Amino acid sequence: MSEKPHIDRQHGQQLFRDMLRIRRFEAKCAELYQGQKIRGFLHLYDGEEAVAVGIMQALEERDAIVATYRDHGHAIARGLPMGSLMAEMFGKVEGCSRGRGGSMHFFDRARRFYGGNAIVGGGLPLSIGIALADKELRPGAVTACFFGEGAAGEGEFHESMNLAELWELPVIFVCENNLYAMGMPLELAEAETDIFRKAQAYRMPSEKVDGMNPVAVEAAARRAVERARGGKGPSFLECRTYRFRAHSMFDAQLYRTKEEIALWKERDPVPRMQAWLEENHMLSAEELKRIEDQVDVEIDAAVTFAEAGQWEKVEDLERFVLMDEVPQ
Amino acid sequence: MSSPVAKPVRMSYREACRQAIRDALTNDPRTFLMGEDVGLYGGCYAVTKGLLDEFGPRRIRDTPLSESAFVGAGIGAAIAGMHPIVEIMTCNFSLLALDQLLNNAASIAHMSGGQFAVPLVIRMATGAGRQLAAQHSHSLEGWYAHIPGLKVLAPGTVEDARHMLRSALADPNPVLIFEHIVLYNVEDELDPAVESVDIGSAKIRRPGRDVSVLAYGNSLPKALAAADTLAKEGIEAEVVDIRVLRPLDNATIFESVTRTRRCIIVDEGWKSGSISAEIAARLSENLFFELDAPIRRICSREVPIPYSRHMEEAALPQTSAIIESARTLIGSR
Amino acid sequence: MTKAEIRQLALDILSSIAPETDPSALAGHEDIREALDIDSMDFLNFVIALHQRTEIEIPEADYPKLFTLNGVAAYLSQ
Amino acid sequence: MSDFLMPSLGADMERGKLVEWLVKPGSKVRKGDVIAIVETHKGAFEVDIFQEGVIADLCAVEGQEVPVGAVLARLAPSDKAPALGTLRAPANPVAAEKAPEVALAAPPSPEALSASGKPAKVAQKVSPMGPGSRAHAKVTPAARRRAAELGIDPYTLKGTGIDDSVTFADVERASASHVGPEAPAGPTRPGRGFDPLQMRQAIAAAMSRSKREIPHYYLTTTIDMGPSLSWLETFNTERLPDQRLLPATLFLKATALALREVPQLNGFWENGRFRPGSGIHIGWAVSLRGGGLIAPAVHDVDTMTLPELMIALRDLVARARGGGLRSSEMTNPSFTVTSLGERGADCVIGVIYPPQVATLGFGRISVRPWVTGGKVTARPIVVSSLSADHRASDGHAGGLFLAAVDRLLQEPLKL
Repeated sequence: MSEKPHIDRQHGQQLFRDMLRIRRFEAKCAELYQGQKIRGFLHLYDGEEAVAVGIMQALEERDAIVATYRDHGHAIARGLPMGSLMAEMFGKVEGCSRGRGGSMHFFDRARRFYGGNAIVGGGLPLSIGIALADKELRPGAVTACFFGEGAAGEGEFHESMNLAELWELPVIFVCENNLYAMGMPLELAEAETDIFRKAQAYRMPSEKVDGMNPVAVEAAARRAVERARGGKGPSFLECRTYRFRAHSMFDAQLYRTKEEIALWKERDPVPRMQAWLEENHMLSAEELKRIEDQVDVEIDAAVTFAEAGQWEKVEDLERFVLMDEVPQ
Repeated sequence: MSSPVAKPVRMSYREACRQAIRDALTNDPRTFLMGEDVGLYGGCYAVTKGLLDEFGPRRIRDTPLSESAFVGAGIGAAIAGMHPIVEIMTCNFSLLALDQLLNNAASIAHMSGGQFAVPLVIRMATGAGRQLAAQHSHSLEGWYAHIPGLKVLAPGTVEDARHMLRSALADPNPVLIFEHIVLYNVEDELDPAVESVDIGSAKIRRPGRDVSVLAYGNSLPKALAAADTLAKEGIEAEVVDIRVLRPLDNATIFESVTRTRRCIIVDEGWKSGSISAEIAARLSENLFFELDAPIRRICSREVPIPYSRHMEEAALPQTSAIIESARTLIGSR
Repeated sequence: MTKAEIRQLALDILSSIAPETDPSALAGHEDIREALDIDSMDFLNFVIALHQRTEIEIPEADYPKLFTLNGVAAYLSQ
Repeated sequence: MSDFLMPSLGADMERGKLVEWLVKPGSKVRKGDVIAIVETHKGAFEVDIFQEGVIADLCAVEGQEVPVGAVLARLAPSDKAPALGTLRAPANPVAAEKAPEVALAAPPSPEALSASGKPAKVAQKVSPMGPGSRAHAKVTPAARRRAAELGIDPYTLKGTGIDDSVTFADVERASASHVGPEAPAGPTRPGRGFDPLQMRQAIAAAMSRSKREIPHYYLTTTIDMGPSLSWLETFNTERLPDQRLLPATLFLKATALALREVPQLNGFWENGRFRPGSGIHIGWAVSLRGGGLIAPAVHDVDTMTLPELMIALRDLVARARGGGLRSSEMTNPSFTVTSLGERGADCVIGVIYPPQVATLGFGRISVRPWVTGGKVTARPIVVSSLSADHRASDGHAGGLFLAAVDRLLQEPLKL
């Protein structure tokens, strides 16, 4: 596998389209949140799309994903139907978690999507166990575990790094380093701001990746997946990225400057990818229009689906607290 | 199978736990045991001694001191198709894994709208009585019984130690089994006819008409001893082994207290906010008009458990307190 | 059995049947049933006890002979 | 300051006698507290107050007759902040003036009276804790519930439970003093296991309720006991005394079989309708030496043989007199039989024990002239008398029932 994967017209357009789907889906979410259709916490992925989209290119159906509370991008890139995601955010029973999870807890058994996990660092031990099970039950399968750089402050992070390497588990740790843990700047939180070096301390193959570039992320992911499938154990990718919007919808962003945001916006992966494709004659104006129209139609359909969804019966409140059987 | 008619076997609680694990590993290739010092060392309380040799390191997996990671790993393995047994050396250390237990094990099924179940069993040692002082003498089963989505078991007999694990593994939900450290050495005859126990119900260990003594774990033998003494005074105490702390078996408990109209709850946890508090509240909610005396609780004194023997004894529920309480509740008749 | 013994036996039995009363105050000719408020069930119990303690047969037809202490003594000492 | 007035406990009450104060000047009272016992021509009532405050002055002395509406006591507002649950502003004086109206609105029901079976004054005397202690006496929840079921005032009982609380068992023991249909007056010598005073009051309550609520009708019939007695004589001759039968067993069995034929007499009148008994459980009236009466049940009499019945009866009578009755025997008779025996009167017209709907009495068996086949002969006869609740049945049913009893007693072999 080369350092830079060959990007053909179709693949390039796909990377662009998936990032655009996430971007516009979330723009719609923000609108619906302000219109009170969506409640609770809403953490947007705006600016970080290249990470989820890049990683997913390297994964197959048999692979597993453990995501964070900022999980819209991971879910869309993984192929969860947008309608089920929007319905989940509306709290409808047609949602991907029957409306019990909301924005932070997307789950999809069929796509091995093991949840948006809303405890920082809480998903890492899960990925260890999933990989452990896969070694027995699905040799060759890989688990991609997403988390932010804030997780590096948690004990679970270190425990999991150690176990993954110790047991040579097929996990790809994807650190989405967007420089702020909520409002806590990286430099104020970590003595070692290169998070990948922490993984190196566990002797894990680790690298820093341009998280604003889906091609670079995909290339790194392919290297890591190859190692994992080959039984060579876990890898660690520190994807440097940035979220353009606030941490959640109720955040005055006192911790960073408008100038800093503007600086990072110059590297916005969506227009950059579009420009790059156009420069290389891989995206015509008609194709762009078609892609944008398709995305808008998909989002409109998702909203319509969510609007038409049903509220789960209150009598079912206590369902799924204890399960009657293990779903197969 | 040397004899067609099996004879009663005498074994210790520890051995019963071990046999249960051995059975589980033999019967289900998806089951493995994971925890600190379960392999080479043979288990902190020697429960898993010999199992590494028998089953190998893939089935008996020693973990580093990373409670959160290996408990979380157990959860991950369970949602991905395995039936793991995770041993947390003692419940005192389970606090390091609370996030995984509450936010993942107990929540994933519901949070995912029923897409995932967590068929995981977590064993841990609990309780005081070995002069291990404050940080190694906690009884935290009552805490965990607070959490919807978990099942919490407290085997108080050799038979339950032998058979609860199988039922727990067959359950699609995360099941926590609290093995009391003082009970490991207790021996008893095992009825070979009993091949399973249900983990849904409490069990009346000794019938009686005058007062219900509800107990579990190491409080159970204390309650039974108290009942023996009380019987000589003409007070027939009914000893109910609660044994399933979540979901509580209201039916058995209510039925007993309805008959005896008096209730003493023995709980090695601290009284404030304890499982005994929960039971007492349920009794007053549901059985108020059946009660013929106030509900009494005998719990650990509200101190970190001290080291010195006499102080530790003073801090823990004792047989004498159960006897005294029963006499008081009965009155002069 | 002497008449005195029989009389004492009868008093003992009556005391257990009607513990609230004081049979020793009974005159020999008094109707036991009236004096001690003895009903037919009590009286039957009285006969049963006399029979069991003395093993003397007491046909029903002879019950009227046992209505006084004197009668009891006379009947059982025959 | 507001006045607490002699309440009107019924439209026909003009005055009441203040029997006892349960408060004294300085006592804090809350809405619902019982503060006095007032006797009227209908009996003694506990009088509760509908305001809270502090008793400033008692304006009537114990034993005084007071007209309705006259001031009994003066009440000052609580000097402290209002107690829990009354966070509203204190009642203004104008509102307080309306107190008598409030009292008027809530006369105690007859059930409330008969449930306790006695005026509360007695309760105060019997209570181990002394006058005014009702609110403080401990009665366990189970005992309260049982007492309510049995119509006993638990505050009159001596407690054996924790802190001398009155327990379920205490109530059950007291329930053994419950009574049957008629209440022969008698001296109150102490009985075993029963407090004669309590028993008398329980009898008073139950019989008062019966006569107040139940429209009785009465039927009697005279029965030739010749066939039954000669069969009995033969039966008993062959047997030792402890295997002999009393005529009572024939009465009971004949009654049970007749109830099968006329089931509307076997059961209860409750909530305005008849509820059939779950079996033929006959209360057997046992008079206690020295006064008082209990009517515990013999269960499923219709299914028992005569010797079984005799054994059950002997056992029941012994335990009734010894105070060892079971609660089920006390609570579920669905019909009551009284037999006066050989020393009683010719006929007994019973009072129904509520909520049962009928009672049957048998008088003394006596030899009387009897006309049969146009000839006068001397025969042992007994008068049987039915008292029945006209709400539940009519005379026709009662007549059929008595005829069945007669018929059955003519064929003792079939009993």
